[in-house]
Amino acid sequence: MKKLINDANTVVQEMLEGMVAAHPHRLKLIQNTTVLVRADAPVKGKVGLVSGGGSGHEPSHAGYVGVGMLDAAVSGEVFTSPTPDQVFEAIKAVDSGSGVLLIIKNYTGDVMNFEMAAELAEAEGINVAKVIVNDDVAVENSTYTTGRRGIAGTVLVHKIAGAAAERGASLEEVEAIANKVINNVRSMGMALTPCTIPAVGKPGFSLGENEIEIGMGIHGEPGIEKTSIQTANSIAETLLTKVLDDLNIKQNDKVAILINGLGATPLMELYILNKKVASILDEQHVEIYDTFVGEFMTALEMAGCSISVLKLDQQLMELLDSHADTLAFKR
Amino acid sequence: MKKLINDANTVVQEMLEGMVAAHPHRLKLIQNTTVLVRADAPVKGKVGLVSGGGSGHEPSHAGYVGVGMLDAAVSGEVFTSPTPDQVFEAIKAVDSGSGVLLIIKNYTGDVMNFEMAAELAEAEGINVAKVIVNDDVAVENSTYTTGRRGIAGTVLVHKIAGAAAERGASLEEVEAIANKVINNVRSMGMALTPCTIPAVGKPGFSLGENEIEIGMGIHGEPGIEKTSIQTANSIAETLLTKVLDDLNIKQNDKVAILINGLGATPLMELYILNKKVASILDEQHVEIYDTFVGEFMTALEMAGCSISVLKLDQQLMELLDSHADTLAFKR
Amino acid sequence: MEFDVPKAKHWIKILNSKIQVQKNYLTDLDLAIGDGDHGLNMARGFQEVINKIENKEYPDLSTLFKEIGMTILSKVGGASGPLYGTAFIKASPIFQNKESITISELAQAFNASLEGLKLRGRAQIGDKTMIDVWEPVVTFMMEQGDSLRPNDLAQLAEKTKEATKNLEAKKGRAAYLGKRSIGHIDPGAASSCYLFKALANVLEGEDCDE
Amino acid sequence: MEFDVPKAKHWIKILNSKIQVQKNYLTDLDLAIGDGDHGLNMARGFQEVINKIENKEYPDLSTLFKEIGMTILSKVGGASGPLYGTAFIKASPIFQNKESITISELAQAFNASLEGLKLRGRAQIGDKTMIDVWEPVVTFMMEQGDSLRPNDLAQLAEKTKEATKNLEAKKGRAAYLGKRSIGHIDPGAASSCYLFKALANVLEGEDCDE
Ligand SMILES: Nc1ncnc2c1ncn2[C@@H]1O[C@H](COP(=O)(O)OP(=O)(O)O)[C@@H](O)[C@H]1O
Ligand SMILES: Nc1ncnc2c1ncn2[C@@H]1O[C@H](COP(=O)(O)OP(=O)(O)O)[C@@H](O)[C@H]1O
Ligand SMILES: [Mg+2]
Ligand SMILES: [Mg+2]
Ligand SMILES: [Mg+2]
Ligand SMILES: [Mg+2]
Repeated sequence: MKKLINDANTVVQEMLEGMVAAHPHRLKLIQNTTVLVRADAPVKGKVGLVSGGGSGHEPSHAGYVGVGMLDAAVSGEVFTSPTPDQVFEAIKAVDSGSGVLLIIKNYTGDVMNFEMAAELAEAEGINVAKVIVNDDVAVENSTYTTGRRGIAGTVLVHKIAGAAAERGASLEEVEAIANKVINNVRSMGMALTPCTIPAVGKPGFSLGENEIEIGMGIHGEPGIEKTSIQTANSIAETLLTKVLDDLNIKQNDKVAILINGLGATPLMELYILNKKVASILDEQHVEIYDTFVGEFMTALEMAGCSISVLKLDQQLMELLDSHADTLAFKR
Repeated sequence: MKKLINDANTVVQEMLEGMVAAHPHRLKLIQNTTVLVRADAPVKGKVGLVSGGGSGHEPSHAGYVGVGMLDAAVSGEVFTSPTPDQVFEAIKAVDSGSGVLLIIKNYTGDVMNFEMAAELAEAEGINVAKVIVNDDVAVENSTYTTGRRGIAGTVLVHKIAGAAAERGASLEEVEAIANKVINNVRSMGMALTPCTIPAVGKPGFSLGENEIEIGMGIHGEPGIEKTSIQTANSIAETLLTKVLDDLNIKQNDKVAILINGLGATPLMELYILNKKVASILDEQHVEIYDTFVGEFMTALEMAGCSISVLKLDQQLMELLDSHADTLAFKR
Repeated sequence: MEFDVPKAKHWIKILNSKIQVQKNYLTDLDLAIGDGDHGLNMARGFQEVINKIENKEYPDLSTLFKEIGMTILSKVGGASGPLYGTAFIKASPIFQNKESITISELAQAFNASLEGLKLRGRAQIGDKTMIDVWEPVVTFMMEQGDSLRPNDLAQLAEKTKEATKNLEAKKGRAAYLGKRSIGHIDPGAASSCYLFKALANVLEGEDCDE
Repeated sequence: MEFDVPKAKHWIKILNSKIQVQKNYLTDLDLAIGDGDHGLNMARGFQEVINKIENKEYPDLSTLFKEIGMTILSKVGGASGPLYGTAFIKASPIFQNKESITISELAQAFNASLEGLKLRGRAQIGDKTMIDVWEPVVTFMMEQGDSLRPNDLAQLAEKTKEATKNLEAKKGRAAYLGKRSIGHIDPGAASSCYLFKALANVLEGEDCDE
């Protein structure tokens, strides 16, 4: 394992301090926590948005803290959900009396830790709502199991719910709009190479010289199948087809596309993928309203990608377009 | 070699088409070329800024095309300077009569190809000026040799010269301000892993399990020395010290910092690096005016980083702060 | 057989040693069907518990269990943090003001833990989680009451942990693997097995390791 | 010995075959002290040249050389593109309106190429670039004039190419390596060697390869 780190046990804290050192006008680190909040938090009269999860997915989620998106991001250890006390600190720091929405990716750990934090906050009289993002169609949805994972589509929830909050929507309204995004966004990923948790020191799984994993999650959890390496076009088709089917996309639907790199994939490759994605949608007479290409939710230095599709209506388009000023997403 | 591509020989063209498909309101691809220009080019009354070079450094340079930065980016084959005819097409597409500045990274190929393009343009009566960025202090500067390479500091030239052009400065003024940035910016990089040109199919060099290369260029050209892996702090110190010495930075100087990932390095690691960079500057009583952390000029999927320092005065600060709206750099 | 503050502290000490020694093993189990951090999470959390409780006096078991639970809750994270945290916190009211308790009472406390775990994690027996160790072990403790033989407890913990190997995961991160999760021991079941075996050791009055 | 359009086309054909076959070798040379694209650049460019000129008639050598030069210029890129492009373009005026020329005239044309190369690349002999092949070879051609023995030309190209191995690069990408560039043949010197050896073959009237 070769990494630009000092000590595998302090990577998260050092990263957070490095972020605040770089962006003191944007971000505040709440002392003795792993919580980064907007420099102007709590914002008077605005619903506070809190998200977070394990570290290692940067720029998720601290990169989305700022005007028009999140008020706070809570970072756990690498790939480990943050603890309830940390989430609670974030809730307290961003609540201005208008309540706080927790945007949770659907992992058992995240759900439990954020839920416990919500209980702590409610016990102190803070109004808290929760939404759970589960956009990853690589995993079967079922009420009997953990259900689908939350991956890169989460960023679009941050964007759109954040825009609603910034415009002064109530907690119930922001929660509803977040759920609307969740109901209309689907994603699927794949990996070419594994990644290594610093404190573990060895890759989380292995892939052969010519092997890829379709349906890979953002912590290296396997997905649908291992196959041999395919062309970008065929990969785009596999991922996109699954996503469009699940969303039940039809002619003349309007969509936003998010092509996400998992860490080590050059932007060049993401754009090659997007060429195919755009041409498939074009053939199917689906209207691409906007496309975002880059690293939005990574898995350390994993090579691979995910494709997210968000089905839009007028309201979602307006909120997607409205002003946002964060490190990793600006409009 | 595992890559998300279709054909190693068409990666550049497919990438460019994927970019235009993603961002049709921002970018136009000039037919039968590898030239991307601002959707509103040529901008009346504004000096046109053209940069470019080999592909594989994305988001450089197409990611900087837009308001307040470049008017056109010319992409060569991977790690290969674009040809004079392509650069000439870019010059013609962005010239609004106010002349065109070429921002060239100091590589023999780039210099010759851009020079020949300038000769072609001048023969057609277009006013062309050239600046050559050579910020990489890993390489000895000497008039008898090729001299220092141009690396990530180039992005700050785009930003500041672009701001001057956007404000209506003349070609001579924009050239002067670009040269002022060049005289005040220095960078140095290092690599943990090599990268693979798609059409070559094997890594450009090799590094042992515990080996790193200090002074690595953005095409895998070696630098100062191979050493064994060090802590992020020690690497930050090595790179920053060399850069600060060369720039002759003193107490109370104001600087902008750019921490650049070479492709596969997680943002987490770049921020860990930045923590140390900020603390060294703090100790030396150097004032950090602003810090940019991310992937600005990559080397395909190389793991590694570079650190750039720009010494600022009032004029440079103002131009650095002024509005820019491009894919990879927004202010 | 009685259970008291010194024994509880001793139990946690044995458990922590085991976790530190088996950190990589737990992580390897989690690498196979999860994200590879279970060993790290448990090692980080229980070391912190030891640092906290080692040189501190506790008036009763309730205070001790609450402190253990809160420490786990704030140091472990992931899925196992809220679960183990909940387990200790939910057990604590039963010990209110008690310096020492009977094994029957201890069984009742663990039963409260188990209910807390199931409420928090919404997992059933057979879902390939730590519940697959907790539920049979706690049921057995409740049945046996004061006549519990620690060695039987240890053996049951071992057996139920091993039995998770053949299950298909329905809850937790391993659920994403579906059938591919079969053939691997659940990491949380393994750490829970350590927890009950360490308890058996203490109840036996010995601290020899397996 | 005369040099004419068919011979020139034949020369480029032999040269291109050589480049295609040695593409990986040239790339390996460039991987060692450059960025690893020289083989790709040359193969891409000269294939395009062949595609262009193969089935096209040329009134004179000047038109042919200009077309070759322009094609290289627009297809190769990197450092070698403008250099080889310049070489062919600068040679063309000497052939103006000539279907066939003497070897002395050919030498003069190459001398114009050499001057163009040095002006464009600002490299000197000894800088470990293609100039280290071009300058001695062209000087030799100028000296020998019409009595040039093609085999001597080929040998000199080979020798001067090999000699770049011991040089420290001062120009081009290899210059960044400083002393570490010593011990490696310059890729551009190698491709230039192919160029002159292919010429020697054609002048000999044979197209046997080394
Ligand atoms: N819903 C649940 N109910 C009970 N136990 C669970 C549940 N989900 C996960 N677990 C337990 O947690 C263990 C994983 O813990 P850990 O690796 O620390 O957290 P994470 O899965 O968040 O990385 C699993 O092996 C399983 O025993
Ligand atoms: N200034 C120069 N003058 C003459 N030849 C040069 C010069 N710079 C580089 N070269 C030649 O170009 C060759 C490299 O070509 P190539 O690899 O195609 O371009 P690049 O270096 O841009 O990748 C070198 O081996 C050298 O022979
Ligand atoms: Mg985890
Ligand atoms: Mg090159
Ligand atoms: Mg885990
Ligand atoms: Mg080269």
